[in-house]
Amino acid sequence: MKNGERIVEVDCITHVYPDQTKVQICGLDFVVNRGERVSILGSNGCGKTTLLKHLLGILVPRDGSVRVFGLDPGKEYSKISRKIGVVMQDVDEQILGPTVFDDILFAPLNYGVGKKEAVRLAQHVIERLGLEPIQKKIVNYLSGGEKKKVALAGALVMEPDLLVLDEPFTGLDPLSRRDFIQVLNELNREKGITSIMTLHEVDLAPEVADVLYLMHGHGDLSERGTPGEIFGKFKDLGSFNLEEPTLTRLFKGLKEEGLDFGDPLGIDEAIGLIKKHWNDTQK
Amino acid sequence: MKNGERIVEVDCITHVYPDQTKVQICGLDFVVNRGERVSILGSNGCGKTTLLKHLLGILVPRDGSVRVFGLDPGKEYSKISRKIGVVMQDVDEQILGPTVFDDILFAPLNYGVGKKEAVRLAQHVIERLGLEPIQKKIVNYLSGGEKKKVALAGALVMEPDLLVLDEPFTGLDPLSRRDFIQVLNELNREKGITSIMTLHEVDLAPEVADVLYLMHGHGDLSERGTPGEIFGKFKDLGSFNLEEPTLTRLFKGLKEEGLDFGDPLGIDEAIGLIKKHWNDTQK
Amino acid sequence: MSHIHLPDGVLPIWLWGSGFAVAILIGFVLFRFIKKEELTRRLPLLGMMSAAMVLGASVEIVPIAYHVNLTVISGILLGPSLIFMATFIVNVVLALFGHGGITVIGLNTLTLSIEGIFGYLFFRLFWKILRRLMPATFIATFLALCLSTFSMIGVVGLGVPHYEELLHKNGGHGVFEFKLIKEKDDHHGENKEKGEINFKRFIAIVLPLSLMGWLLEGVITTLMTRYIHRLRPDLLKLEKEAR
Amino acid sequence: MIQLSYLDYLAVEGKSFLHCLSPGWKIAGMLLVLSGIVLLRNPSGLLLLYGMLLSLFFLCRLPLRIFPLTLYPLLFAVLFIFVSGFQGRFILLVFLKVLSGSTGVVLLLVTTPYPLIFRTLDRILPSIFVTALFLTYRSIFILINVLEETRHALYLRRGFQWRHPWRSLVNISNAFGHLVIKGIEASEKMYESMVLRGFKNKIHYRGE
Ligand SMILES: Nc1ncnc2c1ncn2[C@@H]1O[C@H](COP(=O)(O)OP(=O)(O)OP(=O)(O)O)[C@@H](O)[C@H]1O
Ligand SMILES: Nc1ncnc2c1ncn2[C@@H]1O[C@H](COP(=O)(O)OP(=O)(O)OP(=O)(O)O)[C@@H](O)[C@H]1O
Ligand SMILES: [Mg+2]
Ligand SMILES: [Mg+2]
Repeated sequence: MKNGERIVEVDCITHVYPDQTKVQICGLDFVVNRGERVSILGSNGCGKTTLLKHLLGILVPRDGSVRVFGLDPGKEYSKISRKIGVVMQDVDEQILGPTVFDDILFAPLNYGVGKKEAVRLAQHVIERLGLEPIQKKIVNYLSGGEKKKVALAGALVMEPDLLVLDEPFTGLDPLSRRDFIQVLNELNREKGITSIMTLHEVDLAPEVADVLYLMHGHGDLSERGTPGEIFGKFKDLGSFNLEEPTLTRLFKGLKEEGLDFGDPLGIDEAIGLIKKHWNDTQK
Repeated sequence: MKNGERIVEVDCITHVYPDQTKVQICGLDFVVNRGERVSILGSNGCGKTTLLKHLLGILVPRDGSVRVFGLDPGKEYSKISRKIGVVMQDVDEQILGPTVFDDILFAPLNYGVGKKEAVRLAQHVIERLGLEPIQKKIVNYLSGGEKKKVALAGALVMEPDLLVLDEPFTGLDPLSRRDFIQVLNELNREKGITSIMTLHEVDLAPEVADVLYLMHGHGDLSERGTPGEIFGKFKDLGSFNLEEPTLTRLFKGLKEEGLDFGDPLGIDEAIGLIKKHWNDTQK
Repeated sequence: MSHIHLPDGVLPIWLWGSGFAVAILIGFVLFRFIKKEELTRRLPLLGMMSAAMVLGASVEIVPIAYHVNLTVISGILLGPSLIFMATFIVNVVLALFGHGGITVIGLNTLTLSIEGIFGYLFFRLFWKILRRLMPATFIATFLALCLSTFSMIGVVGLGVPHYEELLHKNGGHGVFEFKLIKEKDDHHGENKEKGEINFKRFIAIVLPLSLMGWLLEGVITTLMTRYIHRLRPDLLKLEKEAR
Repeated sequence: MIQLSYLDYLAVEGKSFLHCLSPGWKIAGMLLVLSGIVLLRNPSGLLLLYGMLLSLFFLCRLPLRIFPLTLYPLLFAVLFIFVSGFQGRFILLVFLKVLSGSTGVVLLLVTTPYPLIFRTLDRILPSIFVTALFLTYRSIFILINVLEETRHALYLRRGFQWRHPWRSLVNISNAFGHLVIKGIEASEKMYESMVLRGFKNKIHYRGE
């Protein structure tokens, strides 16, 4: 968005798990530009997490190439790790404690930021995410939603350029989810943070993503587009084990009944469209 | 639904966790009648899982009483366990494997069903849930969604009267979710299975529940009603960390703009309402 | 009862003192030889297995005061040098939970790590000889537990003069007199060397209990190894030899 | 099972004067108690020590529920009865020593949150040990969770019944294997996330 610099490039990688499960992330190239918010959608077990792990150098591809900030994360992840914040699918193991505050300090201290500066950074992110009430708590006694937030704080504390989130919204209640989205979008707007996330909640996709990738079974990346493009024109989303967002389904249904209001993605937009149409016909 | 027999009755229970977290499930009585599909909504950490664990006798209340099939599950769960199928929030630990088929056989064998009959039961449920392709797999290598399905199979194999599901849809992709819902609703229709579940996806609530309970922070059960009642009339859902389903928000927004179409809960209903209204005004 | 958490204040100072000294020495040597990257890479696994041992140790199977140690399985998974550190941590954590002595952390680490290290070595050895997982694991566990129990008994035995000193210090008068007399009644004819007799009785109590422990732990370890072998064979690092 | 979370709760939420004392002082006090245990040879001195610890216990209004915890090491001390040949004085000495030790440790534990204890140890022990201690402590909780959930699963699916001992044993050993595998997988994930958060070869917990 900002300047089109390519931050991530993945070119047809193959990964074989020890039990010989083969995941081949191919088809379209997976490209992320600076400042973009990218979401990956696809069925269970299609390879989303596998893709993200390759970006982070946790897995190394058998074939194909991965570039993140121009480097190969499999080999040189330590050079770029400072620019990347990560929240994995399973936050429990990501939180190292002992207290929330210590956990958030983990990254700054390990990157050799001075003690004072580290505390400042931690306090900043705690304030931003509203974690003050729990900052002294021992991490073992947090609820699921709180753990997610602490993990996000740990990812944001180094003020990364790129956020990698694996199903950040699962298990959160609707309002926490909305808060989470708001923080992410603010960061994107203010600091131009690039984000890559996977998710299953199609209804949220238009709110959190500029670009969507759809992934077929076993890694086939076969669609790329804005939420409007992906959901708007008819696609066989069923083959991705996806469905359209509620609003899209509603307005497609209306179109089939002969009432063409357009293809809104947000509720306000939808209300606007219906109202406009209504007033037009009334006149 | 069928005959109104009370299956579950919870009367103001208090639970204190070892670290002195107190959860008081009070306010309304929690009552479930045979054949009902009941869902519990509420914010993270409000006590939904705690309530379910009391129904299963995993936790025993300090005060108050719990009745399931007329017995106290804390004391006599073994007498009713055969009638209850359970899918917990964390399916990972629920699957005891080693292979999918072994896992599904687990309950029948432990209930002393003969080997042959056990295999028949397992095959039946595998067929019903479409698990044939993975039935020989080792459970550790399943993806999240597949694990959920295996856990459901393990819960259904004994053909229970009551299903207890804790956030069954988190982490499932949209189509698997729909399949899951369809299976549940078919079972409810055909066999009159009663179900109690917690969930965070308000959009799904109207499809899976006849009765909704809303739970406030720390266990306060303060609303009971059909999805239409809960979402239809204005309630301060924000105080439950909830929001209305997308459709409800859309139609409320339209109402505020002076376009009152009604309060639909499903997409087809919504299309029907808009169309009817439209035709009425056209005439 | 493969391993007893010796309590504070029973053993003589020189004994637990040298226990510390030897443990620190071994720890230091291992620390020099182990690769730092190796250590840090496996630190979480070390923590996890230590946690498993702590949990095992705190789940008491009441009637025989037995608790699983999981030391051998941890030894097999961690290798000989890391298991030493793991047992040290286990003992520190257990001591902090009021579970065992603080002064005897050194000695406890030594006896417990004998179990882990020899468990590992025996497992490799018997795997080479037998080529079959379950017997190899069982024999390795059994023998390793034997060794550690005997070394524990040895440690307690070394303290015998000290106990006698405690006994005889001013054991001739006061409330305890009649007990002593009663004791004499019980053991007339065999009061040649009191300490030795008592120590034999100690062994006579410990060994049968331990035997049950060895068998139980052997079975548990074997079943667990089988399960691990089935799901994550890579963890046992058998490929080199297996092929 | 030790009620770890309850102990943590007491340590964090307690308000007695021992809670307010700095952990360094408490550890020094603990060392004093230890040297008392090691050096004292007569029952009266040990009785005094134990009495002092007990009165501290009650002065701090610690709940009686945790008192049995201080008795736990007696299980092991019982064996020494056999060494002594049932001599009252010896048994009394050993029991008092053991009880003083465990009461001291429990006092320390329930009045000091564990991060503070470990951090104080950091000054004495090599930092790698202390890091391993922290990781162990965190792992205990992850494992306890897995253990609990697995236990619930066994219970809900009737995996354990006295009527079928053999099936039950097989189920339980499978569950144990499950536990170890889960633990190992969790430790792998922990390592991954440590690396992702800047860990190279040395852990910096608090700024050193
Ligand atoms: N450690 C592993 N060992 C073997 N196979 C694995 C492992 N992890 C994942 N797989 C397999 O690789 C495939 C892709 O898994 P992945 O976790 O990337 O899916 P996903 O798209 O993230 O799914 P979900 O939406 O359920 O999280 C699946 O078929 C899965 O069974
Ligand atoms: N084992 C435990 N020990 C201590 N506190 C606990 C434990 N389990 C739950 N709690 C606390 O009890 C409260 C209710 O937890 P519960 O798991 O019932 O919430 P929930 O409604 O299921 O939340 P979620 O939607 O996140 O699953 C929370 O405040 C939680 O922190
Ligand atoms: Mg995934
Ligand atoms: Mg829950």
